[in-house]
Amino acid sequence: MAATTAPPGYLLHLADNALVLGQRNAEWCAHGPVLEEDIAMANISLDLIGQARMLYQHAAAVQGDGATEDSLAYFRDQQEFRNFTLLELPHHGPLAGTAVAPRDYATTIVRNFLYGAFALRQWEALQSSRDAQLAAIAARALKEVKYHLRHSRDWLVRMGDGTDESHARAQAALDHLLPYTQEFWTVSADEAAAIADGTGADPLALRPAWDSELDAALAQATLRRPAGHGYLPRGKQGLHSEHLGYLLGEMQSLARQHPGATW
Amino acid sequence: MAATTAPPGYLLHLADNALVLGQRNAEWCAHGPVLEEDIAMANISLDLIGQARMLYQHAAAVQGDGATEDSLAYFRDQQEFRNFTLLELPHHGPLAGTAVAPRDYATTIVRNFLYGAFALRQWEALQSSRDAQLAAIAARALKEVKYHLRHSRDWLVRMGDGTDESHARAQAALDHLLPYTQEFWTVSADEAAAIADGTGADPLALRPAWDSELDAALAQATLRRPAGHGYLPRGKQGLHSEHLGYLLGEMQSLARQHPGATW
Amino acid sequence: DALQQAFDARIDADARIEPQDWMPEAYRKTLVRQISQHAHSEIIGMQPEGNWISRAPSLKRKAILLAKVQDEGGHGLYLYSAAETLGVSRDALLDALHAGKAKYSSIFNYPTLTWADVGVIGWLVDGAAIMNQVPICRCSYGPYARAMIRICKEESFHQRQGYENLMAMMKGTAAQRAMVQESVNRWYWPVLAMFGPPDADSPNSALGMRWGIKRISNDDLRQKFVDATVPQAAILGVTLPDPDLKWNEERGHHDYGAIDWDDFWAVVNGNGPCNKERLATRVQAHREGQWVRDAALAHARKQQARALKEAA
Amino acid sequence: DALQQAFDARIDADARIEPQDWMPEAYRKTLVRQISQHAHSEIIGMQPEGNWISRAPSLKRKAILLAKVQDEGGHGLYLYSAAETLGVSRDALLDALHAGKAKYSSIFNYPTLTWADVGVIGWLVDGAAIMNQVPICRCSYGPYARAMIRICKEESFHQRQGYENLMAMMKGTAAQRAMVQESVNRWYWPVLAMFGPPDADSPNSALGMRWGIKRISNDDLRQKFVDATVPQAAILGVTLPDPDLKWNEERGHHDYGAIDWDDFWAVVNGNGPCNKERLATRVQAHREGQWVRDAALAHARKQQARALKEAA
Repeated sequence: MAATTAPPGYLLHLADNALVLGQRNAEWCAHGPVLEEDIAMANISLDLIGQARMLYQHAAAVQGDGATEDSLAYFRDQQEFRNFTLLELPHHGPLAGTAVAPRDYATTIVRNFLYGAFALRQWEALQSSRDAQLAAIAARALKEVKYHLRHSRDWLVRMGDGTDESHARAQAALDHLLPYTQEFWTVSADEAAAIADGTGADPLALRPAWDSELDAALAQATLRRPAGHGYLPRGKQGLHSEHLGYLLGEMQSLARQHPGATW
Repeated sequence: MAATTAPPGYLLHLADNALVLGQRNAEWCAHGPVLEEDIAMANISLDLIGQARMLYQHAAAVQGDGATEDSLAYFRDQQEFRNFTLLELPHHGPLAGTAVAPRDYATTIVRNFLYGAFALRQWEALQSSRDAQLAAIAARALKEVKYHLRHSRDWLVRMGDGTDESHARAQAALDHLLPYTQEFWTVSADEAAAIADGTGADPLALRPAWDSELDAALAQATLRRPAGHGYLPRGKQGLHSEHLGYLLGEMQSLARQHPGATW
Repeated sequence: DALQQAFDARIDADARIEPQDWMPEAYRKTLVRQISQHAHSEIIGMQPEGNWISRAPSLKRKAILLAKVQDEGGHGLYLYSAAETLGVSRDALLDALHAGKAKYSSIFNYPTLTWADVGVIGWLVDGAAIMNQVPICRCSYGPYARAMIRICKEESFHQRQGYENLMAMMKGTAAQRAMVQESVNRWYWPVLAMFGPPDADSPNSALGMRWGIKRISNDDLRQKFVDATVPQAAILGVTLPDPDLKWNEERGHHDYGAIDWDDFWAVVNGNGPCNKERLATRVQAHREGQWVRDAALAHARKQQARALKEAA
Repeated sequence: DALQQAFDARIDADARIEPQDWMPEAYRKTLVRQISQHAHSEIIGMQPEGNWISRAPSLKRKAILLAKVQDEGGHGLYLYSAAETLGVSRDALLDALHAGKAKYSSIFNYPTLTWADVGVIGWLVDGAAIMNQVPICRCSYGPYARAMIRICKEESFHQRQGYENLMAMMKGTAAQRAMVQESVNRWYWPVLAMFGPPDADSPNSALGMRWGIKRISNDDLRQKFVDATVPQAAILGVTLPDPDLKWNEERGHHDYGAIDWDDFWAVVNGNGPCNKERLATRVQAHREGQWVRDAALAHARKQQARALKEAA
C-alpha cells in the first residue's frame, strides 16, 4: 500500500525553483531600497527556503538512498538542478557570468511577478495532486505565494506608473525577462510523467490565467508587453545559464568544505 | 647537508600574495577599458600565477607531507592564507562583502602600484636570500614586477594628471587603499623567523625607498598623499577581510567539488 | 516650574513619560540619541550577519539566519517609530547616520570571517545586548520601554539559537570545533567592551540614571555578563581567551583581565576593520534605492490626484 | 579599366594585394567585413573562456587558460590593425559591434557551463576555426594573410592544449569523464554549424573564391573537420553525438547526420542563449572604460602641450 508520490525529478524541479529564487532574493538583505523592503524580501526568501525544505524532504523520502534535504541542496552539481533559468539570473540586465553590475530592484520585482503569477496557479493546481504530501505542501505554499505576488504586483504598478526612471527600468527588466518565461510553457519529461500519473500540474492549462494577470498588471502599470520571443531556456532540463554555477559555488562552498559535517 | 630553506609560512605569505593578486587582476579579462589593458592585466596576472606556482612548489617541497602547489592553493581555508589584506580587496571602494559595485580601474591601478613598489624592493632583497631556491625565484620575479610597476605607475600618472574624473577616482582609490599598506611595515612571526635565518627580507629596510617612489609618483600624478593611518590589517597573520572568503570560495569551488581529481 | 516639577515627580514615582507629556529638552535629546543609535545598530547589524546567508551550511541554518536578520530589520522599524514619537523623522535620523554624524554599536565594525561568527554573535553579542537592554524595558519613556520589551523577547530567542548553533558545531568535527574556538577568541574582548568604558570614565551615565533611562552601570553590567558567560562557555566546551579569568570567592564574582581600551576607542573613532565598509554600504543602498522610493511617492501622488479628480 | 585589370591580373597570378595597391571597393568592403568580424570574434570569444579563469581547477590550467585568453586579445589587436590598413579605424569597427551592426562568430553565443567546455572549445571550436583559417593564410590581401599565419600557429597550440586538457580529464575520475562527454554533446553540433550554411545556400561564397579571399567551400571544410575529428574522439574515448556518423568507404569520407539549421539561424539572428549577454558585456566594458581612455588622452595632450612650451 505504497502512497502515490510524484516523480522525484518533478519534486526537485519544484524545490530547486524555490531554493534558487530564495537565494537570489536574500541577496537584498542589508541592501534594499528602504527598510520595509529589506524585511519584505527576507520574508519572501524565508518562505521560499521553507518551501524548498519541505519539497526536498519529500523528494529525499521518495528517493531513499540516504538523501536528505541538505544533500539535495548542497551536493548536487549545476546540471542536476532543475529550476527555471529565469530564477537564477542576477538582479540586473543581460551580462556574462563574469560581469559585475549593481543590483536593480526592477529586475527583482519583475521576476518575482512573472514567476509569482505562475507559481500561484501551479500551487493552486497542485492542491489536488494525487501525491497527498505534495498537495499539503501546495496548500501551504499557496498562502505564501499570494503575498509574494501581491507584493511584486504592487511594486510593478508603482514602478510602471511612478517616475520616468522607474518606468524605464521596469520596462527594461520586462523586456529582458519575459522571454525566459517561455520555459514555463514547455513540458519537460519530468512534468509529463507527473501530469500522466496525476501528481503534477499541466503548465499549459495555467497559461490563459497567467496571460490575463500579466496583461492586467501591465495595463495598470502602463507598461508595454514585449513580444517575449527568443531563446527558449531549458533550465528545468538541467541546461542553465552561466549564472547558476556562481550562485551554487557560493551557496555550497561552506557545506562542501566540510563534507559529512552536521550543522 | 640539507640546503637552507625559508620557513614554510614565509614562503606561503609570498605565494599567497602572488596568487590572490593574480586572481583579482584576472577579473578584468574581457572587461578592461581598452583591449591593450585586457591583455596587460592578463599578462600581469599570468606572471603572478607563475610566481605563486614556483613559490608553492618550493613551499610544498619544504613542507613535505605530500603537499603540492594545488593542495596549498585549493585546499587551505581562508584563515590559513597569509596574503596582505590589500591584495584581496575587490576593485572598488570600501563596501561589505555582500555588496556589489562596478569594477573601478583606478582601484586596480593604485593597488598594483602600491604593492608593485613594495614587491620590487622585496624581490630585490630576496635575490640574496640564503634560501637559494627562493633567491632564484626572486631574480625571475624581479624582472616581471619591474614591468608591473611601470605599467601601474604610468597609469597612475595618466589618471592623476588626466581628467577631473580620473584625478578624483585615483585620489579616492589612494585614500581607500593607502591605510592597508601599513601592513607592509609590521613584521609577522614568519617574517621575523625568515629575517633571523637570513632567508627573508626585512620590510622595514625597504620602507624609505618605497616612500620616495610613492612621493615621486604622486607628485608627477598631481595627487595628494593621504595620512594613511587607521585600521592596521593583519591578513598576513591570517586575519582577513570579508572579501577573501568569497574570492577563495569561487576560486576553490571546482577543485573542491572533485577532491582527489587530477587536471 | 510646574511642568518640570510634574516631570520630576513622575520620574521619582517610576511612572512612564508618554509622547504627549511635557519633557525637558535634554531628556528628549538624550532619548533621541540613544534610541536612534540603537535603531542604527539594528540595521547596520544586518550586514555582518547577512554576510553568511548565502553560504549558510544547511537549509535549516539558512532559514534561522534569514529570520533573525529579518527580525533585526523589524527592531529597526520599531525603534525608528519610537524615536519618531519624540518629533524627529526616520529620514532625518538616517541622514545623520549616512553623514557619519550618528553612531551605532561599534561591535558591527568587526567582520564576520567564518560561519561560527554567526553563532558567536548570537551567543555573545546578542547576550551582551540583552544585558544592556533588559534594564531599558523599565525605562521612563513609554514607547521606548515597550519597544524594548518586544525586542528583548526576540533577542533572547536569537541568543538561544546562536548558542544552539555553536553547540551543534561543538558536537561535530574537529574542524567545526576549532572554528568555534577561533571565533570566540576573536569576539570575546570586543564584546566585553560593548558595555562601554569603565564607570570612572563614563560621565554621561549619572544623568541617564537620574532620568530612569540608564539603570545599571557599565561595570556592573559587564560583571554580570562575565559571570553569566563563564558557565555557558564551560558547557559549550570552549575556552574564553582571558588568562586572568577566575572565580573570586570573596567578591562572589569572576575576576577578569584588563580590556584594551585603545582598541575600543580606535574602533569607536572610525578605525575598526569595517567602519568604512559598513557606512559606505548603507549609503550605497540608500542612494541606489532613491529611484525606488521616488517611484513609490510619485505613484502615490498620481493615485491621490486621480481619486480627487473622481471625487470632484 | 587599367587599375581593375592590374588587380585582376594579380589575383589570377595568386600574388598579394597590399594596402597601397588599388583595389575594387567591393573587395575592400568584403575584406573589412570579414577581418573585423574575425577581430570581434576574438574579443567576444574572451568572454566564454574568461568565465572559467577564476575557477580553473589547478594553477597550471589557470595559467594555460589565462595565456590563451590573452592570446585571443592579441589576435584581436593584429586583426584590427589589419583592418586599419584598409582605411577604417578600430573605434569605428568597435562602434559597429557595440551598435549590433557587426557580426561575430555565433559559437560564442553559447554559454560555458562546465570546466570541460574550456577543453572542448580548444579542441573543437579552435579546431574548426583553424580549418576555416588555414586557407586564409593564402588570402590575396597581404596584411590579412600575414596576420592569419601568426594566428593559426597560436591557434594550433591552443587546440593541442585543449585536447590535452580533455585527455587528462578522460584519464581521471568517472565524474571528470562524464563532464567531458556532456560538454562534447553540447558543443558538437554548434561547431559543425560554424562552417556556415551548405554550399547550395551560400551565395556569397563565389565572389570570395574569385577574389582569393575564400578558398574552400563550407561543405568541404565541414567534411574535412568531421574526418579529422572522428579519430581524435576515438583516442579521447568520447562519443560524438551523431547516430548517423559512419565511414563511407565509397566516398572515402565520413557520412554525418543533418544539421539543425533552424537552431543555427536562430542564434545568428540574435536568439542564442547568450547573444544579449555577450554584446551587453562588451558595451558595458567599453562604456565603463570611457573615463580611463579619456584620462590617457587628456594626459597625452597635457604632456604634448608641456613639451611644446618647453621647446618654445
